[in-house]
Amino acid sequence: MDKSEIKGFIAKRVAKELKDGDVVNLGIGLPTLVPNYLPEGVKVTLQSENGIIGTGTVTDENKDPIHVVDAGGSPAAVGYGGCFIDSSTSFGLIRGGHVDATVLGGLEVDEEGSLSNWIIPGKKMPGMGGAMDLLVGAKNVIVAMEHTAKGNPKILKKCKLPYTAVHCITKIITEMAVINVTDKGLELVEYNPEFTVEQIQAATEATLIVSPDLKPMC
Amino acid sequence: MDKSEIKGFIAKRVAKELKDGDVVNLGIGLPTLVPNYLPEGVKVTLQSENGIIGTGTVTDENKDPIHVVDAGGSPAAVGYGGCFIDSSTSFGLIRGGHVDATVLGGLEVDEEGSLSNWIIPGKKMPGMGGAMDLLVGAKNVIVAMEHTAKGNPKILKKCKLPYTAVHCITKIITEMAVINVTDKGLELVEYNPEFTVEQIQAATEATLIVSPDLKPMC
Amino acid sequence: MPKFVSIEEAVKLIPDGATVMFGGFMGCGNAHKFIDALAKSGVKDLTMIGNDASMPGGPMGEEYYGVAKLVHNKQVKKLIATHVGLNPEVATQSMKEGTLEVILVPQGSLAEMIRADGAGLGGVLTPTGVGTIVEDNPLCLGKQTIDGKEYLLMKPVHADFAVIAGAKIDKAGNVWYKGTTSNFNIVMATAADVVIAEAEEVVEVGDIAPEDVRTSGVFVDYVVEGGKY
Amino acid sequence: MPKFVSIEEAVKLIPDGATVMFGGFMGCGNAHKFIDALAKSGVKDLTMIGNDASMPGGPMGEEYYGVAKLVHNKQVKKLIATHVGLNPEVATQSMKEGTLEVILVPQGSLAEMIRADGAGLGGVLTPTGVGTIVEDNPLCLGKQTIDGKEYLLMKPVHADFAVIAGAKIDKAGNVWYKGTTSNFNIVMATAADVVIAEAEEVVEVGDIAPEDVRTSGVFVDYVVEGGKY
Repeated sequence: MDKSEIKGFIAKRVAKELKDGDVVNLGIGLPTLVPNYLPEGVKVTLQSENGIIGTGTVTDENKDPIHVVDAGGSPAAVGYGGCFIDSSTSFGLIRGGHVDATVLGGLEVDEEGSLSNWIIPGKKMPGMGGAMDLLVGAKNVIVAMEHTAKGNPKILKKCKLPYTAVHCITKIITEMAVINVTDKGLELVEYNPEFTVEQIQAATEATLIVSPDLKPMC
Repeated sequence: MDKSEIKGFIAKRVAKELKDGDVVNLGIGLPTLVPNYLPEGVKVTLQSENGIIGTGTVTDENKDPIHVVDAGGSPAAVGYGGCFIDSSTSFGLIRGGHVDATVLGGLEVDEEGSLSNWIIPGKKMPGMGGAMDLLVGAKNVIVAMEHTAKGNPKILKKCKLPYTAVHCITKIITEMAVINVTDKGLELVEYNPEFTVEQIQAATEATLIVSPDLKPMC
Repeated sequence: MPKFVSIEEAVKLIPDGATVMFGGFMGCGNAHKFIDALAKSGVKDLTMIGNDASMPGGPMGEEYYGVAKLVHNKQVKKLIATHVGLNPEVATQSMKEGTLEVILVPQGSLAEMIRADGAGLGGVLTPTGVGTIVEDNPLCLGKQTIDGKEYLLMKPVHADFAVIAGAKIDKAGNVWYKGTTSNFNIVMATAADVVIAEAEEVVEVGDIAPEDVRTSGVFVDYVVEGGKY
Repeated sequence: MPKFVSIEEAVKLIPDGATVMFGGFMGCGNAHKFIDALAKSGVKDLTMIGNDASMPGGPMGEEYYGVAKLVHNKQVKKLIATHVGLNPEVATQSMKEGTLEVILVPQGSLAEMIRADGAGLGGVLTPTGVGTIVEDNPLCLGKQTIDGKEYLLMKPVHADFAVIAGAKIDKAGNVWYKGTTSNFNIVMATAADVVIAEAEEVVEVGDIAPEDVRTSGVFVDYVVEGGKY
């Protein structure tokens, strides 16, 4: 699988986690591809934490970059049945458990279901924005990322970078595997048939518990 | 002064405490008379804690008792420049110090600036409604009441009934006197010339400190 | 997206013993038609959460107005409210008959405690009630000093059901409130497992501007059309 | 009732060293014309509170967009924000030059901390940031366990000035926000000694329905008319 295919492959698998009617917040990058792969009959309400419940498609007609932007500051639009809210209402929605799923990338995730993706001390400190609230508040936290970075594992025994949130991840989806975060540790529930379980474990610092119901990713 | 005059006399004196532009919350009963006596040029914004900033006059045209009521559940109206707000916003306004003055009655007030007016244990427990928030949040708390009840002092050394709020009163205005609540105790700053200072003290259980600038009420 | 159902279907959702929040202030903003049906349903042992128990003598000459009907029918075993003085049946059932438990909470605190639950906060730190018997309230978790000032820590308040009412609800469940009817409805819509919203009028999407929606349809599970009161 | 003044008059209100909240999110909802004038005024040593520092490269090709101008001009000595990654000057001034102090706070926490100040609450008990370096933030007062769950106690945030922006402001100072511009503007309007509101359009009272007002005029001290962006 080449780089360009990987993102689509991961996004397609993430899309299967979403249920009709879910309220979903998508992080920047790969997660924004997920709606392209939603199964027939599944409609989700996308939330943008800066103030949209139910985003829509930006067109030449509705584009208004002075008044309507997304969480990345880019032009956005409200969709059918959506509305605009202020920041305190938006994060009430998020922290209060009204967002069914958030999908975001990670620099590091670990066996305890913790995630680090917001700061590289001394190098980059862009800020956490709304990520910490989303990780703590969303019912399902799905980390969608490449399994390794330059060949180095990103799924660790313990994150080395400062945490974005601890004990928050529900599921990790990569181009190699689908991994559930459980009380006992990381459970490998699906594998990409291009790889063996041994190869997946070799690309993972954390110890994977192979599910008795292990299935191929599809 | 007979009963019917007393209320107007007190309300008239209370009106002088309000400044142009003040946001004011009025309790039920006597305090609702205050706007009738506002000096020329003084306009205040009346707030109703159930959800109106800037109440107006109810007329046959605007009356809508199903949708617009005041804090007593009676038909109300929004005035020029006013708006409707929900309860959490309303009490944010109140607790946050955005109400300049609240005027309300009291069963008992005391030397420490505390007030009891919401419950008579075993007899009446109507509930505090918004009174506790108003007493704690308003910048000025003006208690407007008759000086005594059936000849018994209502201005005590210490309240006997359960407190509505403690150390909250700014000023007490009765038909006999205007009393400031200070760190040192209750300071008599104005007296109704129909009474002597001795008579006022006799009708008051708390010790009054006579202000060096004592003036007649007018 | 909420389901649009009949009032009869919606009433069946609420079992005996349920904890139910009712938006409204002295009946204003109550879900009147739903409450009528609930009063007829015979559902009992409710824990009712709301600003008040409304009152007998409604604005159109009703014998009992809004949630006052549920108290009158003795369907309520516990009431969490801020003011019950206008409904004398509450005093009768709680103080004389001893059949109704009443917990009184300051109005601003109750609104904020419901909001806190809906917004995922651990509690409310409010100066309201310090030094009063509110400190002994079962919903008060104690006193804290922050920056030299005392605050009470009040618990978040959650319910099985929230029953709210809006003048207009669009087909995506977005609610617009008229006049002073928004009161507790807005916070309650965020703080219950199941939210039932009564519309005076169901409107098309777009009829309420996206900026003027006060309760998003994502909070609403069921919409019933009550019609004009 | 607020005073209606010129942008020049309003800018003069803000002294060197003031703490100023700016509503907006990546420039969207910034008070653009007021900020332009503030950038030209030379006011310095500001503590700026807001979601972000906006960014260079505005939607109309602006070199610096909204509050990014104030950072670019080095008028800001301290910044309390949630995300500064889109404005590289922040990293330059804070990490390389050491002339800008930056305090980062989670976005939901910052919104709630500002709201708490405006609503008279003692702090915010949020699960956000537990187990992270937010626990060491100067605005975090410690960790508390409530009902078996951990929360951080975050301080209320207040400012000398709040600079907000609305699409429509009526002659009583009531504000209506378009699109996603309400963001931090609504909470900030409640949490400063002096609130300055920029209108794209000043309208008559009644043009905004009383139900659709998002910031009441009683919170607003000064209105300036900025015109369409």
